[in-house]
Amino acid sequence: MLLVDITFWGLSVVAIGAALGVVLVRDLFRAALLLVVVFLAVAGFFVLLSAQFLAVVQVLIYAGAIAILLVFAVMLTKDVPHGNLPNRLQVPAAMVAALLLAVLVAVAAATQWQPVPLAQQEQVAVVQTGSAGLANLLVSDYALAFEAVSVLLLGAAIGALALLRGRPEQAP
Amino acid sequence: MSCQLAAGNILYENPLLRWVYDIAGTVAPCWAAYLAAGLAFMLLLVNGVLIGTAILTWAERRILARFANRIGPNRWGPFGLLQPLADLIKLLTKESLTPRSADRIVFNLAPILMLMPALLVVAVVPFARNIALADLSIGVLYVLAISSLTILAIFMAGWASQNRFALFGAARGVAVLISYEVPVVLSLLGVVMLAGSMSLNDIVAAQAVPFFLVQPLAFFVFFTGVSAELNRTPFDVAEGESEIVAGYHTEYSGIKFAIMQAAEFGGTITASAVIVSLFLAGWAGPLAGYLGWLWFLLKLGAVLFVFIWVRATFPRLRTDQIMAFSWKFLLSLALINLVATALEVYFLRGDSRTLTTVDLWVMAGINLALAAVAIGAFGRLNRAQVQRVRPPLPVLAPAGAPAGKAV
Amino acid sequence: MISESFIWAILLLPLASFVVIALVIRPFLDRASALSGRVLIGCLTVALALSLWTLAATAGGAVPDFQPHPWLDVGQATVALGLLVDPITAIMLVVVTGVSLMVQIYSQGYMRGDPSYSRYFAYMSLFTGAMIGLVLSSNIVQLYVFWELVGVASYLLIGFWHHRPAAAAAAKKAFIITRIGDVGFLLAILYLFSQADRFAAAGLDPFHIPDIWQAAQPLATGGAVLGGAALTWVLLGIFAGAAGKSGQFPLHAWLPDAMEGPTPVSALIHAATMVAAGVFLVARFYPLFLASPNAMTVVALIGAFTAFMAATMGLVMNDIKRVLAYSTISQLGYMMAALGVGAYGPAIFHLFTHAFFKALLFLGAGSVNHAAGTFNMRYMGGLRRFMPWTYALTLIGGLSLVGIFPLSGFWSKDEILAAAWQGGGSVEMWVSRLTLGLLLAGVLLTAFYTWRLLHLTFHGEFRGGGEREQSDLAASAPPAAAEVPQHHGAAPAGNHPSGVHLAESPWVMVLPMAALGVAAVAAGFVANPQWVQRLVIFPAHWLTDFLDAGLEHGLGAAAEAVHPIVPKFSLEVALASTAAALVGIGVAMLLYRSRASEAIRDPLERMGPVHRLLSQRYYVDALYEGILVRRVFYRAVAGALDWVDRFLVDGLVNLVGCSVRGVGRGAALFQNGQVQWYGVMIAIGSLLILAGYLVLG
Amino acid sequence: MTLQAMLIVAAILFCIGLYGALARRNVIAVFMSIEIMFNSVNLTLVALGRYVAPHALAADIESALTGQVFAVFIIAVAAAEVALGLGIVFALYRNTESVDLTEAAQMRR
Repeated sequence: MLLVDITFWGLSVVAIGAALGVVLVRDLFRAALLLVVVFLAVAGFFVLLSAQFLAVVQVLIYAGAIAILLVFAVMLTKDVPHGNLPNRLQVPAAMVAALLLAVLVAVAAATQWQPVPLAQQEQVAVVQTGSAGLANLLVSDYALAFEAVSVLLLGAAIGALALLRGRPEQAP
Repeated sequence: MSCQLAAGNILYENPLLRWVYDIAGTVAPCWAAYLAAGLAFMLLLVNGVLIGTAILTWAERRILARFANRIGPNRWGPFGLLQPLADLIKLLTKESLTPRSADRIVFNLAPILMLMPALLVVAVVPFARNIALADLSIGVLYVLAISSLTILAIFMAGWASQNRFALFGAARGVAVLISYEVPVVLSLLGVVMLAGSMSLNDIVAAQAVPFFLVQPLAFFVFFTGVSAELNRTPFDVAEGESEIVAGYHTEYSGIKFAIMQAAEFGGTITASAVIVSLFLAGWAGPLAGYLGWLWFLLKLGAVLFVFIWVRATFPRLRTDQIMAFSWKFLLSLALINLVATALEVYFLRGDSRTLTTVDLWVMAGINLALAAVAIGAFGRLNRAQVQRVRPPLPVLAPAGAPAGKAV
Repeated sequence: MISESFIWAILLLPLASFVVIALVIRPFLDRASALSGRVLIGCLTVALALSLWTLAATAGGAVPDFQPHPWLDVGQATVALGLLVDPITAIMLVVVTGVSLMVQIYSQGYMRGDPSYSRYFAYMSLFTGAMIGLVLSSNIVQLYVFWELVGVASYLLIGFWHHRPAAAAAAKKAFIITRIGDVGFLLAILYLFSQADRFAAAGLDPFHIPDIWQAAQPLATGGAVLGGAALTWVLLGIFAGAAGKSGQFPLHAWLPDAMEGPTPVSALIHAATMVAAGVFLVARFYPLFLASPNAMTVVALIGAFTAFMAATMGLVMNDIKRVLAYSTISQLGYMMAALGVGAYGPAIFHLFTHAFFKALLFLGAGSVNHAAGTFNMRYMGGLRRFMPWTYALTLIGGLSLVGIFPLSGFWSKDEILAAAWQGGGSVEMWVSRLTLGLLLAGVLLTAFYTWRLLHLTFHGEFRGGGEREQSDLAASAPPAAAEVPQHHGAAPAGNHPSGVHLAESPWVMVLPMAALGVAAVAAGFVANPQWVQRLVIFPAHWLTDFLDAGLEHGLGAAAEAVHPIVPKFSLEVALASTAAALVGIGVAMLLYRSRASEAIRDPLERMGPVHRLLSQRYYVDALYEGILVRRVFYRAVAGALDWVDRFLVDGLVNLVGCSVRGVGRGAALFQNGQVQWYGVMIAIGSLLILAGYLVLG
Repeated sequence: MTLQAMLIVAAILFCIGLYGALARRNVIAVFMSIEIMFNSVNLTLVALGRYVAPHALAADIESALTGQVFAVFIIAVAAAEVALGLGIVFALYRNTESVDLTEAAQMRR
């Protein structure tokens, strides 16, 4: 499928370019915006991978919520235009990342992946595209994990509140 | 005629698009024909929204004027109908300023990004039976996800302007958007539960009884929340001109200002379209097969009128009141609605796992009563609490206090 | 037929009472601490009723066979919680709950006003529950658990007045000495466990008590897992535990000191129940003992020797409770000796009767103390006039202890003597005869010290009681201390003023004594009638026959091969023992009647070195404490350990510490607080792991 | 578009994120990099779920969704992580007026 391939490579270029921007750009605000681009590109990947639900959730949660939080954080801390400085670990970090990339690529390329049987590809595509199967799994097989995650979210919300609650009485 | 569309495809169902597809199919490869047909539909939608925006600006001004016992624009064209065109030309020819200290790229990107969600959301709205650009199975989520991107655009506009008022406006707007996202999403759960699907087309088809009757609380919460998210007047703290000049679009002028205005009014139109689909049974009506688009436009007009009506009626809320309204009032109502709907669906649907029309009427009765009680009760409760809020006394920073502790 | 849950209730009622008292009343309702006694009494009343029902059901011929409830599977063995209800258990249940109930009622008066009133009853409930559990256990591990619980409870009770150094020391001593015996018991259990494979091969469980009985039986009857020297050593281990608890000869030293506890505790624990646990343990494993004549010989000889030796020490004690303590040791020796010579029924019969009359005597001693304010008999005398009820009841108990004709002690003691006389057990004849001789001598001595006790306490003139004792002690502190070195803290603290108020004890104390007195009179002949065909509902030799039936049931198919002897009543023995008793009484009367009024000096002191030997308890305590503990333990062992600890262990520890510190100093260089530095390390680590997989895998 | 290509793109994203997480001074930039890493992991999971057959596929067609389920959980956990993490960042900023990770070394001793 030409269309799919073009989309894929386009998204790849965008995603990787934006990700590089996030880690290299000095201006933190622009980095945050580039991060949103990465998120949206990943959402595009999800659509290509027939995970529509995840794509939308990706936009909703990452682009719509997490990115906003990060932008807020950027805004509330100082020296944004030159805020994204590298530290002394640049060289080792780059080396480690490059080595890891080499290993991961080698593994991805060398592994004999066991593909989905032809007979079931159609079925799998239908199941993966619809959100009903995911919903069923979340409330049946993974119900416990689901509950645990919801408790985690609640705890995180309360924890964040507790961390940031003002201390008006202590002001001089 | 080498290309065939599968039955059930959106393009196949729509005679106009099918015609475009068939014509293109004779001269181009199939994917290109598909692309062409899709683009044609998109053009239709985008232009429809933009033209609708123009009409809405005129309508709003006229109607507001009537509410204020004035006449409104009436010079240019019949009933002043060409007034938007005049405004457009004026704005296009004005100088488009960019502040020197602004972040130029982001500053220019923001209005475009602001218009985008308004246009993208229309893609899933069914204008007539089975006629939408994309009948996504997760349409409701898509609407929510795309519209949440507006926050980012507002932020970009406010930040890139390097203007304190713009930043204040953006911060207020973001706070409002984040707060109202929660009750809005929760209120839609009831609708999705009733329809058993997140596709807008299915939801419209499921409305044997319009959902604003079956889900009055959800309708109320959604309508209110959406007006807040659109920065429409009772909730327009983000651009309150009496307080912070013009909020996040203080520094915008010329064509960029025009695009922002278009985005705002376009957002109102798409939101109304979504409300029509979710709560007012969309294209449903007599002879829906042929006149669906007409019913849809009529209902759209009605919803838009209510928006304008609300704007004309209510005074602007204070920032803290807006927050309290969302968290203490709308969220409670949305939760009540969610629990009530879940229980009703659980008990009313029979072994067939579907809801009959009778079931829907029963639910409508229960929920209307519940809505009256809940809105009344929480209204009293919150009024008592809101009255107690006093504006904070101005705090003068003592000399020598460290600056920048404003977090 | 009684159901299993009712029997569990017997066990759980006192434990529940413990929980209620310890966790509810004591922390929250301390003002209403009077409740605690009533809670326990209520529980025990029900438990006693259920025990009687159990006894009736068991006597009706139905020996309930309850399935144990598995708790832990340990390889081939199963630690289960189960009930083993056979005649001896049924009788022990009645004894424990009955005596305990009486003692608790008595304690209501005796402990009144004690600041730790509810703590006392909490301990008492724990003790009673543990004892009942010990009696009921069908699993040897379960039994061991309750066995140790009994030990713990007795430790707590002996040291009840822990603010008195003597009580604390006595508690420690009791705990440690019984623990020495328990090591033997534990080793026996471990040996059984080590043989789990062989047990399993025979289809048996090494922890299940009936299976252990079975294991010692001949091959023909499905046993022969245990035998020969190994069996003897196992039995000696079990007997070591029993000797520890029952105060048999080498391990007897703790029991007299244990009199530091409150008197009702002494009555319950050190007369009726806990010390009887040792006898019960030997009886519980009697089918095994029957298979090993060597072990039986040891049991018989140690029992007989203890009976004699303890009686001699009892002659010279001045503390009324110590006399009774030695008497208890002596009587336990009788029971052990009986078991040794093969008289299973008589031994338990004596346990049964002894529980009643000895508890009665202890309660009497407590009652006397209540009036005289001291336990020292030299300062008593003439109490007969002030407390007639106590006198009468103590007299009954004393006569029963001596074994005077119609009283219960006579019947049980004579059965033991008759068994020793007739022989026929698995021990050789000379052992039986030697045992008989020692026991008969013991009868004479028993009669003597009993009469001495009665004389010094109740006859003659009153000699001042606790107040006089205090002043005497104050006047000549060093000599008095030297003369009675073990007599710590003559004046009991707590609620027992050393003040004298010569009057009968309150009814709440006298009434249980009276009940025990009735039992002391009747338990012998009524429960085990001789000469007659049938006494009301009991046929002749009912109790012993009942017990033997239970034993035979336990033995199963092997019952024909090894038979416990059932002694016939023997007029010669009865006459001999009565004569010995009368001689003893007569001598005591002669010696003490004239001295009744001013017996500050004991006529026995004229015996010089013998008296000193006896009053120093054959120097056994001195041996234990002076030589074993001080010399061997403190100097040699502890010295060596000290050296090892100081140079070897400490050196190692310091070495480890120094090296860890060095490594830590080095590793701390990596901990620079830079999170991203750690991140790089993590990444490098994962890279290494990945690379390892790629290269090796 | 093949599985390998998808995985390699995800790997590249992951390594970029790793580099960013290790080499940036600003805590918020580190957060952003970590989010990129989360995303690449999600991408890997979904891609594998799309192309690689799980063992249980023949019996249970829904097992093809395992990758997506995991991605959903990762997204939820990431949301919690960001909420708390930014809370900590703000607390840090309030106390030290700095979001420089290299200066936040109080844990050293």
